[in-house]
Amino acid sequence: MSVCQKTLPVTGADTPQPGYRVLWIEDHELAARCVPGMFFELKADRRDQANRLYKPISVYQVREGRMAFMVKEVGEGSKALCSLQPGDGVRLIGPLGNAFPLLNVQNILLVSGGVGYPPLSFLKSCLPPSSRVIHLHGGASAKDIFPCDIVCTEDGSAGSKGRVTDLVPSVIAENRIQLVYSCGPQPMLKALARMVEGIPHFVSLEAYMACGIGVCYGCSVPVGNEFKRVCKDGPVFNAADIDWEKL
Amino acid sequence: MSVCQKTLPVTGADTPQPGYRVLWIEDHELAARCVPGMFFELKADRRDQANRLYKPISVYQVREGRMAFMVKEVGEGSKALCSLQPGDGVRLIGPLGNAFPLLNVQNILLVSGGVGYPPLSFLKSCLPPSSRVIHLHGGASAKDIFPCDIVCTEDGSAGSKGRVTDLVPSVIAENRIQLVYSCGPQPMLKALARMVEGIPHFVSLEAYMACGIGVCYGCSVPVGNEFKRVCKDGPVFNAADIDWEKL
Amino acid sequence: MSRSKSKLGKLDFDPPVTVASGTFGTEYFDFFDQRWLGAYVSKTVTFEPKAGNPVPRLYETEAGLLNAIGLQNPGLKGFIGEELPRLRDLLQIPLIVSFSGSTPTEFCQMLECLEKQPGIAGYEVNVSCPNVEKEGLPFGIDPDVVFNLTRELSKLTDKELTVKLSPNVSSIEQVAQAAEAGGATSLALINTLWGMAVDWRTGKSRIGRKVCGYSGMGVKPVALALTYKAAQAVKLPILAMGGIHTWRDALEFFYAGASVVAVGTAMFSNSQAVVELVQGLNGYLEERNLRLKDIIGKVS
Amino acid sequence: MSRSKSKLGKLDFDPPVTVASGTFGTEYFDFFDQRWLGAYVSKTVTFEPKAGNPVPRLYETEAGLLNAIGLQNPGLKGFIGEELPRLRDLLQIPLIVSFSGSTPTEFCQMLECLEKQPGIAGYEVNVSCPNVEKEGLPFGIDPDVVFNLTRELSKLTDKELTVKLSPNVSSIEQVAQAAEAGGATSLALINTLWGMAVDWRTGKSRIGRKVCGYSGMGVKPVALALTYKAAQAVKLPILAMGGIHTWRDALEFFYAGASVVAVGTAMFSNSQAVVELVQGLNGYLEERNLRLKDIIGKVS
Ligand SMILES: Cc1cc2nc3c(=O)[nH]c(=O)nc-3n(C[C@H](O)[C@H](O)[C@H](O)COP(=O)(O)OP(=O)(O)OC[C@H]3O[C@@H](n4cnc5c(N)ncnc54)[C@H](O)[C@@H]3O)c2cc1C
Ligand SMILES: Cc1cc2nc3c(=O)[nH]c(=O)nc-3n(C[C@H](O)[C@H](O)[C@H](O)COP(=O)(O)OP(=O)(O)OC[C@H]3O[C@@H](n4cnc5c(N)ncnc54)[C@H](O)[C@@H]3O)c2cc1C
Ligand SMILES: Cc1cc2nc3c(=O)[nH]c(=O)nc-3n(C[C@H](O)[C@H](O)[C@H](O)COP(=O)(O)O)c2cc1C
Ligand SMILES: Cc1cc2nc3c(=O)[nH]c(=O)nc-3n(C[C@H](O)[C@H](O)[C@H](O)COP(=O)(O)O)c2cc1C
Ligand code: FES
Ligand code: FES
Repeated sequence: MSVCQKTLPVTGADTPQPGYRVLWIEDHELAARCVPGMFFELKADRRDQANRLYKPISVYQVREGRMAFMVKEVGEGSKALCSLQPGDGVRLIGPLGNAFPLLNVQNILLVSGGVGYPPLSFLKSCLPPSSRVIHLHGGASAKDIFPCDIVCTEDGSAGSKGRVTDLVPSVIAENRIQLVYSCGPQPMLKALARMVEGIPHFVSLEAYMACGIGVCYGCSVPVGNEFKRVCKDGPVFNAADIDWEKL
Repeated sequence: MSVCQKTLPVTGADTPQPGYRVLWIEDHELAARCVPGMFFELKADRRDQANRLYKPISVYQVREGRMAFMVKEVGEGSKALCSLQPGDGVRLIGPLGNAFPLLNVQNILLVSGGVGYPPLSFLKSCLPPSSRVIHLHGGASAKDIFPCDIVCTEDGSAGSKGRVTDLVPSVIAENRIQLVYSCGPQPMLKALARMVEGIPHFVSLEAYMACGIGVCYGCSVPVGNEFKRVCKDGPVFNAADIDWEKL
Repeated sequence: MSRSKSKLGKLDFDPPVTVASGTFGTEYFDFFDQRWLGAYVSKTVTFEPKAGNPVPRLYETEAGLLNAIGLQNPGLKGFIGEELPRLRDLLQIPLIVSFSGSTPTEFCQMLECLEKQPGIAGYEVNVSCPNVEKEGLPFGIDPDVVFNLTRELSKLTDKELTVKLSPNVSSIEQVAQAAEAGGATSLALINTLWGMAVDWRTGKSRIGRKVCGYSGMGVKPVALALTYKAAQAVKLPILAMGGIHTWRDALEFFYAGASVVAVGTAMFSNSQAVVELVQGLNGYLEERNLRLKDIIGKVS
Repeated sequence: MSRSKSKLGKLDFDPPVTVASGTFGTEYFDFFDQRWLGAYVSKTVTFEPKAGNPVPRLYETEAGLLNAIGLQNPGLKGFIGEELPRLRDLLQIPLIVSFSGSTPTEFCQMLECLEKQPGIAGYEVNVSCPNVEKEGLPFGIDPDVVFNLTRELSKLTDKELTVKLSPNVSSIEQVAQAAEAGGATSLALINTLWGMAVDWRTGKSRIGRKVCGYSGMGVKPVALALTYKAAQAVKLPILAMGGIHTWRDALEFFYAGASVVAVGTAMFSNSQAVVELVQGLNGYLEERNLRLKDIIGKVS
């Protein structure tokens, strides 16, 4: 299906934590096409952003023809997005990327770190009610924490102190996890991939992007013996296929 | 006397014509040092201007410890200045440059074009009441016109149609002009210099500036056999000294 | 007749706008009609397939883009087998194939092979990619090598033969003259400048390969200077690129001596860049009652 | 002992920051104390006085500054007679004199003459100004010429001898190695890139001389790449510059291999740039309990 490119107004915006912003955008056709794992290329429709790149942002929620994105302030581009108010314009390209594959299993673990939260949160809302889902989320401190089942922070300001991967082995053991979905910073994903080897594991990768639509090969990651594009071949990959050493 | 470098709030601002803005800044010490011909290097104290040059802007009025600048929107820098509201910050360096020399004569002609208006308007307000002063001002159209004695516009939308220099010969003849001050675009100044040869004529030159304080030699203009800096040796020069051919 | 029609050697261009190799794909035709382009330039193809450079490969600086793609591509066989037929079916505009070899012989073999394929209007010989260790680079900086290579290649084809030059040279004039003497029918410039960025927090290079290629807005003054210098040095028409975002940017290049311009990095920030460029250019020419050829090289 | 203390060949630098030749004057000491600088680099002086280039000489682009000053200066005699005594009186920090000749012999004569003057701590040999037709340019791009020139000059002085390199070369490594082999005690880089801008309304060049020098923010990625390349190619310490505005920019250069950095174009947009740079750098080192030498060249 073809990718859309539009400029739309922000219909709602709030600040769930300092340094984060949730932007709501209404577009029934686009919203209907979003599934968990997909992302959009977004940028603020502002003069000082005219010559700057779009930034990949996951679909965070979809509700009645509206899509939400949760953006963390990191650099130039995300700062501009976070400054948007209702009524301001957003330029977008999407929906982009593949989706988390859904398997018919019972016990599912979601592991997110930092801005890996939004796509897994969306995924959680779409998993069949019959499955038992545990969402483990970690961040640097309490202000990087959003609703989930188990929390940990590096500075101990919320949940248990440490890395999200510290908790994974016991969670897996205690809950007979059959399937893992993950998204977050690469070192976390790398560590996680080692830990859950043997269990089906789908990971959504982050990569710096230029085009977002598969033409520039800038977002490539080592998968098997070749480089695959996160924007077009991903962002979701089977963790077993990724060459974690080269990443 | 040493040059100051400050960030000050805009205390008042208005839009005398679309595309122009008058900014008032209060600083008793600086205001007391301003004489006609001097200028400041100004820039908007805004993040997107951080790495951009200051822009030279003439002192337009001085009143009770406040200085006014009249800025025309031309490019990036002047646009940012024109967007300023009372309370916004301006970064300034100054006062800079020399001054119009005052001669003890009766009949004085001021000729300005475009943004040559502000310094001559300030000069007029400082000339002795005993002198007879005629201020001739020209611009592209009615929206480039400000209070003066004789107006002309290129499109004829205010005053007489044509160039300001078209009117000069008759004004000089009819008023026995003994001294000319001018400021404006270079082609105008060049033509004027030829016309009024023989009459003392002081001209304030415009030049692209980087430092504004005499270190970079970027604003040099051909004067006699050498290049002089508009920012430090000028901006006011004796028209007879300028090598108009090379300019 | 259109005011903005132009020529690049043997190829007519209308509009006088194309895309920078490696920054474009037919995916963009989801966003605008291909006829807004005067020709299509493929991503550079190499003889063998290339996996490309280690990650990360991209970083956006204050004023441009760093990249170290390393010519990831399926190789000549893959290109001819899959990409070329697809492009042939899809394109209604001339196709210029960009290619690069690791030796002069390989360049020649590739051209011979491509000559047998239908649907190719011309070639862009990439002797200037800064992101591959052996390929391209030694060629693009040495006038003698460029002369010899171009001479061999020009014997093998009657189609448009553009040589794409590196800006990272002591004398663009000499390299341009070498390509002209060798029989190139036009020049393309600039490829990316050397670039680098470091994460000041950690001391880590932003790009896996450290030194990489720099493009976009911040390279425009350099690209303009080199376009002007090359245009002064040779009679060949020039396909200019480097930081062109708007029709105003494009006008600067036409005045400096470009016959055709290409949009590269700008596509990534504005997928309508090409359309807006062509519209703006036509508006400018109409308003002033000019033809494009009246302004090419007319900087004063 | 200060964390940020450094060395450029024979000169101690504390802070490890100086100014780019031609962009600075003592006028700036109205705005900050000179001790925020580790040394003062003069504007390039030539043997004969130079009137400089036709106007206009400056233009601010989207991402940097174009200039074609053309080394306007009073000549060696004027410098020694007026400027040098003034600097000697005023400076409490080491003075590095930048100079440029039109022939190797002239370079040597100038150095001999300068050697007799008290108050000079070192020299920056400008072989790289893009804005003069004959001077500098032929020297800076040819490794052999740089080698010979440096060898002659190094015989004439025991003071710090920095050779300032042009970025407009095919191989910065070769030129850097030539200067090292010739006896330079450090390298300075980069001088300005080729640049140009055209007024799209009129087709007029923004700069009288058309092709000119490009500096400022937009050249930073290039300057970083060349600093890194030079640092990999030679053992000499490097005085790096090119688009350094902030302490974060400076850190990138230290990680890439610079021993000292210089602020140039940034002075024009922020007269406190040097002060803020030194403060930021010290803060960074303190917060992480590092010394500058722990990070120089440590990009990973
Ligand atoms: C498929 C996909 C989905 C994504 N979904 C989301 C999402 O839903 N929400 C979201 O917020 N982000 C998401 N991201 C990440 C987001 O795209 C990046 O944060 C954004 O592109 C950063 O752009 P920028 O211009 O703000 O920063 P840039 O200027 O591009 O700088 C970012 C870089 O700077 C460095 N950096 C900047 N600040 C810091 C810091 N404080 N500490 C350490 N390093 C730093 C990092 O190296 C980083 O690579 C997603 C990415 C991908 C690939
Ligand atoms: C001593 C002195 C005093 C000055 N006093 C004043 C003053 O009091 N008020 C004032 O408004 N200005 C004054 N100027 C002029 C002012 O400095 C410039 O207008 C300003 O620097 C422009 O900067 P910018 O960043 O806005 O434009 P830039 O981006 O620097 O571009 C300006 C250049 O773009 C071109 N340009 C831009 N727009 C147009 C256009 N519409 N038509 C044709 N060419 C165009 C011109 O070539 C011009 O040189 C003075 C200049 C000097 C030297
Ligand atoms: C992501 C990316 C990939 C590129 N790939 C190629 C390539 O395969 N072949 C080539 O000749 N040039 C390649 N280039 C260089 C561009 O074609 C162009 O010469 C350069 O980017 C300058 O133009 P711009 O500033 O408009 O992008 C690439 C540039 C970028 C940014
Ligand atoms: C206005 C101006 C004048 C310059 N004059 C000289 C000079 O006289 N000698 C010299 O070696 N470099 C000169 N340069 C180059 C700078 O010293 C420096 O190498 C270059 O600008 C890159 O640094 P920056 O980006 O920090 O300015 C000049 C640069 C500018 C902008
Ligand atoms: S970002 Fe261009 S291919 Fe993925
Ligand atoms: S602007 Fe630098 S000397 Fe005048």
